[in-house]
Amino acid sequence: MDIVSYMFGKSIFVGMIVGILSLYAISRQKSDLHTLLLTDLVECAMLVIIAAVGTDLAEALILPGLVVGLAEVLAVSEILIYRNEVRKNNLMSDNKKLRLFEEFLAKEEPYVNTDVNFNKMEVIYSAPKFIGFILVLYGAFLTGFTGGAVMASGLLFYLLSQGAIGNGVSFNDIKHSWEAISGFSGIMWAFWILLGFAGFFLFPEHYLFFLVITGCALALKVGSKLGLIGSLRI
Amino acid sequence: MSLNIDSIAGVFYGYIPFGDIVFYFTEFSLIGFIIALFFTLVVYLTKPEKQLEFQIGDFGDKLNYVSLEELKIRRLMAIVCGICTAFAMLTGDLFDYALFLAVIGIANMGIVSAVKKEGVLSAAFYYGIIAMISTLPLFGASALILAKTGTLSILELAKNSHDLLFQKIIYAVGMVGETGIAPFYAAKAEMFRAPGAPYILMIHLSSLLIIVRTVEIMLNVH
Amino acid sequence: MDLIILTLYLGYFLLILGTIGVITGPKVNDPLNRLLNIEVPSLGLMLIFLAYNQTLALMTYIAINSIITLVFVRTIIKNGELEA
Amino acid sequence: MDIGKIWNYISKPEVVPRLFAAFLCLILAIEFFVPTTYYKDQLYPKDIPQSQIFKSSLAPYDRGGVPLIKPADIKTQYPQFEPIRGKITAYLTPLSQWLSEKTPYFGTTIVSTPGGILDEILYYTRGMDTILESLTLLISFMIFSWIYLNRERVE
Amino acid sequence: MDIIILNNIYHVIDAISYGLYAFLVGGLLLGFHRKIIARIQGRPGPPIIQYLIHTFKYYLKEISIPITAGNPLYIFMALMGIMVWLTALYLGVVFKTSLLILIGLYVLQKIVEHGCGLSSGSPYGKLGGVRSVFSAAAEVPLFAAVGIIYILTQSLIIKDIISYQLLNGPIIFKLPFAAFAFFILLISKAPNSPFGIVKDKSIVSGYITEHFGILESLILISDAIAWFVLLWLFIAVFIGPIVILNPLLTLIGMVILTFIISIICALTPLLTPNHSVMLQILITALVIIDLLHKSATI
Repeated sequence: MDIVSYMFGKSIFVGMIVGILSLYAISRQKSDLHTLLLTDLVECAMLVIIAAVGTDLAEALILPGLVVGLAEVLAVSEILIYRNEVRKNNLMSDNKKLRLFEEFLAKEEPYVNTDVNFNKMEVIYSAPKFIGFILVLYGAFLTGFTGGAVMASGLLFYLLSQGAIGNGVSFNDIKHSWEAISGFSGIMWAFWILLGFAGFFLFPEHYLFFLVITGCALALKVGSKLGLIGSLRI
Repeated sequence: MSLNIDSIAGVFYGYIPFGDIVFYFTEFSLIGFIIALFFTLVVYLTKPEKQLEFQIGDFGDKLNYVSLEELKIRRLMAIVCGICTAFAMLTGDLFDYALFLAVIGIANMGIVSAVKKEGVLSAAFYYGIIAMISTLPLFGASALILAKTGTLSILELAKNSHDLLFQKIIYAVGMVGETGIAPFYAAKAEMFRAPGAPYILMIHLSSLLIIVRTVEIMLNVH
Repeated sequence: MDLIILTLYLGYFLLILGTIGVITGPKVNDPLNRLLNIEVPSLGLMLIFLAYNQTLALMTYIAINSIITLVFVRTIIKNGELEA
Repeated sequence: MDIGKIWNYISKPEVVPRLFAAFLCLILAIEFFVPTTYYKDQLYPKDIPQSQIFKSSLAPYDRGGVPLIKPADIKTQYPQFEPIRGKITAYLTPLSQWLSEKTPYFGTTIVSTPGGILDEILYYTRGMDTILESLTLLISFMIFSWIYLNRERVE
Repeated sequence: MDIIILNNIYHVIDAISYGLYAFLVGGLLLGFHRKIIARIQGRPGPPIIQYLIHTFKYYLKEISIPITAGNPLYIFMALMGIMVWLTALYLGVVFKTSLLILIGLYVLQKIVEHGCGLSSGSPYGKLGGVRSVFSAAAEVPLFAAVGIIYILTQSLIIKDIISYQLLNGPIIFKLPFAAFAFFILLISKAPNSPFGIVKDKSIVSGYITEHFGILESLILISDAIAWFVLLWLFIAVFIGPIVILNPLLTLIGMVILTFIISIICALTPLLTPNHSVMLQILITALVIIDLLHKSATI
């Protein structure tokens, strides 16, 4: 018997169980942050159900599913942070009205461990360049969305470790480079649609040309965009 | 191609093939397409209104307005949302339609996320959570339909009967979450309190058109 | 054939156990612990991808998972700062 | 039990995700008992898992065909709309061709440089999906970066 | 050549006169509605032609645009109301196309309400607009009803539904739940109805607070046409060819329906927004259960 159809029922079964459990957990969860974390599990359930189909088409459907999950996490988490900041500011401004002499009240400073000495971690100086370089190169070789994601993780790793040892980019510098790079990413997106996707249908005889453009543009687009996350100040 | 579609969405006019994904035109989808595009144009041309707001526990009204930076990103999101809604009317593929819904969901979030108000941001966050949850039923149901019938194309699925009632229910639940219809309307309705009418209007238009279109798909696929 | 089925079952096992762990594991009230627990079901998911021979999806998932984890860590830290 | 109170309760935004999750949970729990069947004649079929290992250097993505000469035979939904069907699947870049002659271990890498079955599906036969997929990422990134860069903005 | 042009002119005249007819009938029915409510509440009430007089008066009044309004959306919305309902009149009543298109157009009415309310920048208009978003729940039973009708008749084209009823008798006896859901929709569209949270008097005039002069007149015209189209649709889909093929009988049917709706409107209180939505959701649940039952038995 064919293994995919043999295991299909069981995979769907597992996907449903994971979905039901995680959804139940969400329905019992009151903290916003925990809800956000649990939705990651829901994505897992979705991916299992798609993977259970087991054809090449299923694999081609997994990739959009993955990306949609990533994209939504990216946007929603940032909205959550922003919301909490606005809420805190509102509370503070309200407090100023209510509490007189607030500035004279003793306040406990949150304890921050400043003794960590990054200088001792040799690996953070030598490894990131190499690993980042390898990952970016490998991503460029892979092309397409997979390549972009690999490239991005290389860039991310490099930029994060640079930030950790104090060579990171300052916020003012980020603002300009950020806009430049995200603009580049958007241009690459347009490139892949206009020169890649449309080209396949308009000029089928030159398909190789469009294929290479599509793969490279998509990899550059995803890689540059997600790699930027590494330059964030946490 | 199929006669079944004729009796649901009106006269079948033709199709544009993009490989396996076929965009088809019927009376219904053409009207939806034109309305969505026309609205996008109106939204692009309209200046946001200046909104007067009641103050609780205080006298006088507060004037809300949309600053230029905010206007730019929100207008962009509204236009993306409108164009995606227009093409979602035409697409003839279940998975493609689910992806369109995902894009519309994120664009809806984007339209309000630039507003610096706690209530609106909160509603956007909860709507985002619902949108993330509803990727499970949407994509999951289309995968189940693919496994059961071996195709994702609506035109193929409309040709003969497949007994897809339960898969269709899951798909419809995904649409319910993504468009925020009642009884799950609260998060989305709170987003409408943000200033900037033309952009907010786009959220509403897209979700209403999507609901009608989903009904059409659910009737076609059987 | 046996190896594939074994891999699949291991994937199922990790996925379900990991899910239960994320939901009701020890000390999951700390978001960071919960985030670390999520790695277990995602490992199960990777094994399932491997068993179905969907290696490209597997590779993409690994790369994306690292990015998602980073985004989550950032969110958790930022939230912790704001609540402190 | 006051039904009006319940109605008021479920119209709070913070309750809605939980309510929706519970609802979906219920639907899935019903669905759990519905038998699902697997249609054998799928589109884009795949070989039996692990069957190509060490038989082809493109494993597990060897779908036949000779680069630039003979297109691979893949089963698509609408072959009549796809004039170059199978050509992308069969294509290998010179670099990956060289790599495929050297080693049997890099099948995935070789296939995912432009060409291969997934690139054919993602770029050509179902290209619209990829447009939307990358659009989703683009939009969410725009939201993210706008909020990040304009955080200190005062009204 | 001349004959074609002449024919075209005749067609245009036909179309315009039919639109005018729909407006007059709808306006008179709405006036009748108001009169009955007044009589039940023990007031003499305005004359039946009051609605038409109102429309005419506003048509001649001066227009001014609030400084807070977002143009051109503010003006466009009033035109859109007329556009939507004239389209519905011609596509539905004259050409008898798909029911789904008509429902799509009905859904656009929500956009008009919402757009009018929000584009003016007035707090009252905004409240009306937001409430209109809430009450989008009223459409949900409609979709379930459409599903049930499709399962019964295997077609959504109004022409086919009418010919189905010619053979098998009125649908209202076969699908009481669907008819009930549609009837609730009619009630929620009527002025002073229990579901009329959009035009609640506590928020002045709801979404049309800031639209006056010719803009309000346009909205009133579109409301009158809407009333005509909705009543016609209910009669055509559920009661069938016996009434719909004779214009006089159609008119009588519309008067009777308006009478029933007015009595319901006069005797019921206005619900709060949440409760109105949830009541409609309960009705939806009823209709959806009916739909599932019907589709499972087929």
